[in-house]
Amino acid sequence: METMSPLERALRGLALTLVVVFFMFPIFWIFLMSFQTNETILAIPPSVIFTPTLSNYAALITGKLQTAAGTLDIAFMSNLGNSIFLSVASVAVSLVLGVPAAYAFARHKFRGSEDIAFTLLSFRFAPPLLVLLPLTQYFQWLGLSNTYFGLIWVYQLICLPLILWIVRGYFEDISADVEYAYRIAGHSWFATFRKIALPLAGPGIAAAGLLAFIFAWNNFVFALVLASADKQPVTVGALAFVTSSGIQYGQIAAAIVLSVTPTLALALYAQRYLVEGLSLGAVKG
Amino acid sequence: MYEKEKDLISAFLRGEVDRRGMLKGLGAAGLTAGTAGTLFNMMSTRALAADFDWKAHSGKKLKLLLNKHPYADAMIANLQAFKDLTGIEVTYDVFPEDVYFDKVTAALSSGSAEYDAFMTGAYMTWTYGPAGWIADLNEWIKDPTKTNPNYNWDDFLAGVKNSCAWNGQPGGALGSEDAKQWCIPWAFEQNNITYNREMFDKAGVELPKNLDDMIAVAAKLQKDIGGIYGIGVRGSRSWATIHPGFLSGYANFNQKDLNVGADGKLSAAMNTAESKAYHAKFVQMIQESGPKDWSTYTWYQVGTDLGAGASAMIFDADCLGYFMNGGDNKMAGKLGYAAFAANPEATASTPNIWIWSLAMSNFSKDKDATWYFLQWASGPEHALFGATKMDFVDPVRQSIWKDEIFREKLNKSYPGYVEMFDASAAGASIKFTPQPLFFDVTTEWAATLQKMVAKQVPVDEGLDQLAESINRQLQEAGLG
Amino acid sequence: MASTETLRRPASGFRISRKMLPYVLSLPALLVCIGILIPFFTAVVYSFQRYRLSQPWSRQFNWGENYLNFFTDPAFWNTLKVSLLYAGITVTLELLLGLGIALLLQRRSAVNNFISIMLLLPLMIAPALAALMWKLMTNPSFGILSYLASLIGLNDFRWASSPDTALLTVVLVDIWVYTPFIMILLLAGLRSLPTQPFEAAALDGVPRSFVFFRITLPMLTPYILTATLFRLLDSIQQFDIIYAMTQGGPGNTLTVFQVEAYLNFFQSTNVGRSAALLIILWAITYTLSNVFIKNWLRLRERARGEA
Amino acid sequence: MTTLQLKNIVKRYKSQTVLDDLTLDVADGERLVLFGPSGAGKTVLLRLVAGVIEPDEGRVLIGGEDMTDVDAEHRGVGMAFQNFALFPHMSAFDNIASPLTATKSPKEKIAAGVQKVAKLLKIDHVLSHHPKALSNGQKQRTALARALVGSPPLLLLDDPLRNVDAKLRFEMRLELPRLLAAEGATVVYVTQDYKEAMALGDRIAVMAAGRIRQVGTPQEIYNAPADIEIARLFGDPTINLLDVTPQRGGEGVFVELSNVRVRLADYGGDVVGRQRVLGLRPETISFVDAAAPGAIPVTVEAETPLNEKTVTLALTARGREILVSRPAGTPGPIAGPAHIAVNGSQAFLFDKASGVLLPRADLAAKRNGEAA
Repeated sequence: METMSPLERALRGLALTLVVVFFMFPIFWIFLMSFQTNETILAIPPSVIFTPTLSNYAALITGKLQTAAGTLDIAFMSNLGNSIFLSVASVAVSLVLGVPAAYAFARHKFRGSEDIAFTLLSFRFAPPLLVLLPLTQYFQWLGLSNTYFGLIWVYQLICLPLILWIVRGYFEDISADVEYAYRIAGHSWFATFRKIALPLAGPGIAAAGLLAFIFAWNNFVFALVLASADKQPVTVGALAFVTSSGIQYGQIAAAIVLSVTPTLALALYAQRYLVEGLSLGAVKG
Repeated sequence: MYEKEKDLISAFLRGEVDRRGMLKGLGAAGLTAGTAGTLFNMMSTRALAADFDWKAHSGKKLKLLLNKHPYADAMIANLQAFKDLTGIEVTYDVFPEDVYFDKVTAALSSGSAEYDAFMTGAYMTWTYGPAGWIADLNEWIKDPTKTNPNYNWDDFLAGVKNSCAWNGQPGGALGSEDAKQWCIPWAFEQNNITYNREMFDKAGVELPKNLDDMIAVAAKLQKDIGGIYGIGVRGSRSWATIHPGFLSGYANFNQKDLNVGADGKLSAAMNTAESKAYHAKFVQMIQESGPKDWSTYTWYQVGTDLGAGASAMIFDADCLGYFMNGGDNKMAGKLGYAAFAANPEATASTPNIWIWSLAMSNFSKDKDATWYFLQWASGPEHALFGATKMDFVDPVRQSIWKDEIFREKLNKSYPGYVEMFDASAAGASIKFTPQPLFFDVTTEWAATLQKMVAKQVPVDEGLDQLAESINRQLQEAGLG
Repeated sequence: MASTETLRRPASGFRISRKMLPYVLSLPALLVCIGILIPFFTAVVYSFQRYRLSQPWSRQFNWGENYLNFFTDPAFWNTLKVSLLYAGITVTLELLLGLGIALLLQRRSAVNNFISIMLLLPLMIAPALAALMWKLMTNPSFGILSYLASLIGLNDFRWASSPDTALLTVVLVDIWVYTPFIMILLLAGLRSLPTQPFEAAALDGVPRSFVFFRITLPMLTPYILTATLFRLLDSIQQFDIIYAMTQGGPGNTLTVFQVEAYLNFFQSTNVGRSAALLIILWAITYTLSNVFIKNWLRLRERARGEA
Repeated sequence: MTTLQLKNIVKRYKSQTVLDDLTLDVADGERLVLFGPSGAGKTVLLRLVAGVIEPDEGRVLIGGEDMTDVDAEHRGVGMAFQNFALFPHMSAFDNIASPLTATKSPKEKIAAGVQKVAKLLKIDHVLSHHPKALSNGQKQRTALARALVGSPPLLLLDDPLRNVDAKLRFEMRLELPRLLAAEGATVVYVTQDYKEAMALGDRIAVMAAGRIRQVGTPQEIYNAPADIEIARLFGDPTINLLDVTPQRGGEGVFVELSNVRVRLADYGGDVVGRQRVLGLRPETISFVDAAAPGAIPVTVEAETPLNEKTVTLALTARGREILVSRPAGTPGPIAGPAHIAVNGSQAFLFDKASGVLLPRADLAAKRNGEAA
């Protein structure tokens, strides 16, 4: 590998370039599109030379959409707020519930622990609609329909198994002796959990939390079925730009750009944890 | 302030002055249109309040489920008038049409009491009604203590009104004696032609007179104009593909979706020789002159393309064409409208209609209050407000269509629209057989059309398969 | 015996017994999930009923009829075929592509690390929105990809709207969204491999193809397996991309399980059939995930043993 | 200082019995070494005493109190782990201080306690470092300091010298007894190294396969290993074990090695005639002239000079390997033919079938004498 012929080096460079182009071009193009009006977007042939406009972003941020049939109110910013709230709250709840459980599964081989752990993980792989469709009725009875509480509960279906399994792997990697040493030094199990297990599994918890956040943010079908207009996140809200009086392509593009910005920013900021979470997450749990 | 003006409006509302006279008077008084509107609403509110206890449910709260649509926008714009009139607090959820009906199904199937009233199409009530999700509105319409005297139920176009009434029997005639009024029509769309006048002039073609003609005209337009396609029709895998132009032309050949047997049993009727011939032509038209990605086309794409000048004409809802002739559409002001009879032997156009309606949830906690909203929203005052001030096109009340200002507004900017309406209104009705498997039948029908257009299956074979499959499903459901 | 001796216990009152502790810790998570299990069983009940929302009077248990009907229902077999085909194609292509990219990026360098982070971006974009992006790009009239296709002579390329290319188009979107997942996993795997065997092979002048197939691939197997099964389970349940792009069309080209079940429920309001379809999908994924977990546990044991 | 009693302890993992009906008493202030090969169950036993794992059966008594159901943090023991088990995210100071913070002692008192023990262990200059910045020896001392700092009445040391290099181990082996004596705690010390066991233990408990096989002072075990396995574990170089069949002659019981009779003075006639195993410690064998009485001809194969002694590998005429050890610096053959002599009065006889040491008269007398 160290000794590469010039030809091979060139071929590798070419292959990498193609890969980068394939994966980056759509993002680049949508980014450009978000600064265009419908008119320049619809121009044939497509061109990268245009006068950029911020009108799409302005429309999204002010919530006023100009269409052929007058001004429409759009709730994009509140959708964005919903996405942030739902994702953050779901991950927080998942961490509070999942980390202690992961700890129990990692440290205590109790009766049926493997079965329970497997059942929990299998939720990760169950078809979401299977649960969602009857759930609408139960939520109705319980008064949970159209509540953040209900949505956050259902989001546990995505976040909890993920956190449980990744964090469990990290806990298992902590030497039991280290925890024993702390117990023997005279500290309760809870102090040990708080002062030893949690800090040592910290990177894993961060990685799992980040991953869960991304999955919650990207979710479409739960919100599609369960969320009403004022609770719905951007993934569903983006459909609102398809209005009866025309499709606002520029605003769709701007909405996509705005809606991926938080996850992108978070992911880039914490990319170390992200890579760790993605790679180890799969192998560990 | 404005006392003279208020008198004028009151006189209009009492019927002493006609509308034109009133507006002239107001204009002479130097009022802007906006102020006039506000005044007008204020006075209508007063007039309504005079004869009926609109405040009976004051302080109550209602919630609506609305589709993102100009009609909903018009209603929302006028909602304050309702609140002022009744003292009822109204909130609403608005969803884009892509997910709107799924949301309705989700809310109603779970027995949600969250929404009191919602927008719907007449087809949907064929599911909602038998499922017990919506209330029969006759109970309120026919009760003079609950309905204000100005409501004027007879003012509704009979065909449209009846299309919203069904007795719940699969295959039962719409608007029969024992029919239940599942919803109240709000506005309805006739499916006819909207065309680009510039392009037609440029290519030197006339309006198509029948389906064969349409195929030829579309092809010529596509060829002569260049960079565009000839005709826009919907094509997504959904009931929405069947019900506009496609079914309107189909009905013009006296073809039906289902046969109703003497025993009340249903069976597929789309594999007749005439039907096959019609399908073959329609498919040919799409293949030759339709949009390239026709199979993804919904209302939006059909409209956007026409507005952007990417297509020369559409065979779709009239109001879709209407919307494309305004706003910042590239082709605004260049569109024309015409009725279309696909069958050369037919005397007139027989459009299938889509009716945006209002229905009352059976799970509503206060149906009387909900009815207050429904009768206001479908009442003559709001209809006039919508038709003249907003884009509440295609009203369902005869009085509006007779309104000179409304007709004039249309004639000025929407050439042929009124003629188109007049030419086909008589034959306009729902051409589907009401039955609970409506969506199964139409979705599969659309899927079959897609296969035919993609040449995955020959037309006659595809229709035989479709009929067979539909018969099987009808039997499975105990209907066939 | 113990009773005669003074036990040293903490003075403070509440104390969770050692045996109960793990249950107490995992109980909240369990309860939350069990709350979700109840609707699952409801769905099982539905699947054994003749249950159409539009015909509430005809609701009754028909036991296996919904399932039996599948045998003679071409639509079902199409759903099964399309789902498996979709999962098979996406996973195979993503695996090959992901492995290729991982090999290109294997050497640690600033450029490679930067590229690998960049390539993760599609993963951050919700599949539903990614589908929307691609829909814009493949629009026949103004889409950039349609334009590019026309430049290379594909004048009439219809992407998702033609049954011939619809599968290809959604697969392309799936690849765009999910290849980074496989790439990063295999990259982590490659970089964690011990260097000795490769150095030894290089010294001995062993051909690189031999090294790849006989050393690299076998050592990478745990990672490949994990990635494959993870993706397979997600892919066979694909909903977002297909629903957002074509809603299952054109024709029945893309009526995969979840899309078909969704349409069955919300449009046909045929709850019984919808539930039965989902139960079958669940059975498939459950079997696959069982295989996965077993392998995963085995691999993990082995990995621990080596460490 | 306290006592420790283990009564009929059983511990199973799945189907495997790790501790099998184990009973052991440790006296007040005693230093007991648990010695045995890996997998014997020493570490499990230690953790069981510490309270971080529970026995399936049996009781653990500390200072006479039943502690079986008491959590680790309330048992008041100190423990050092073989792998040190330092808290990687805490400084050496915080590591050592952890038993003191649990008792909510005032800060100054904690600092003083840590300083004192750190000084004793000569790690007071690295207290601010995190474990990953410490050398192995410093880690080991930190772990030890953590175990000692609270002056626990019972100290559990799990092979603390295992993971440090030979030089350090040698130093510590000298230093530890002093330290532990200073502490005055009752100590249970686990090791696999017999020299450590010999150097540190007041008594040694030899464990194998989940059982205690022999308990006794270091001398007792070295001089009278209960069976072949213990004999083999104790001693470096390993004891020579030769299959023999003792015979009775005019002067008493003897065995033949390369046709040379070796008299076993302290064995009686009851050992004769069966297959036995002769155990000869390498230091009881010496090189002699060919003419010396009882000289056995051998061929010297190799010689390994160690620090304090020289070990020679020789082959008998029949090809049996024999290790001979002599103090370093004393002369001996390097290669080729030579002769050895065996001190028959220090030889052991084990039963071939059961491996049990056959009673030797002198040892029995000694034990009787002790008992009296």
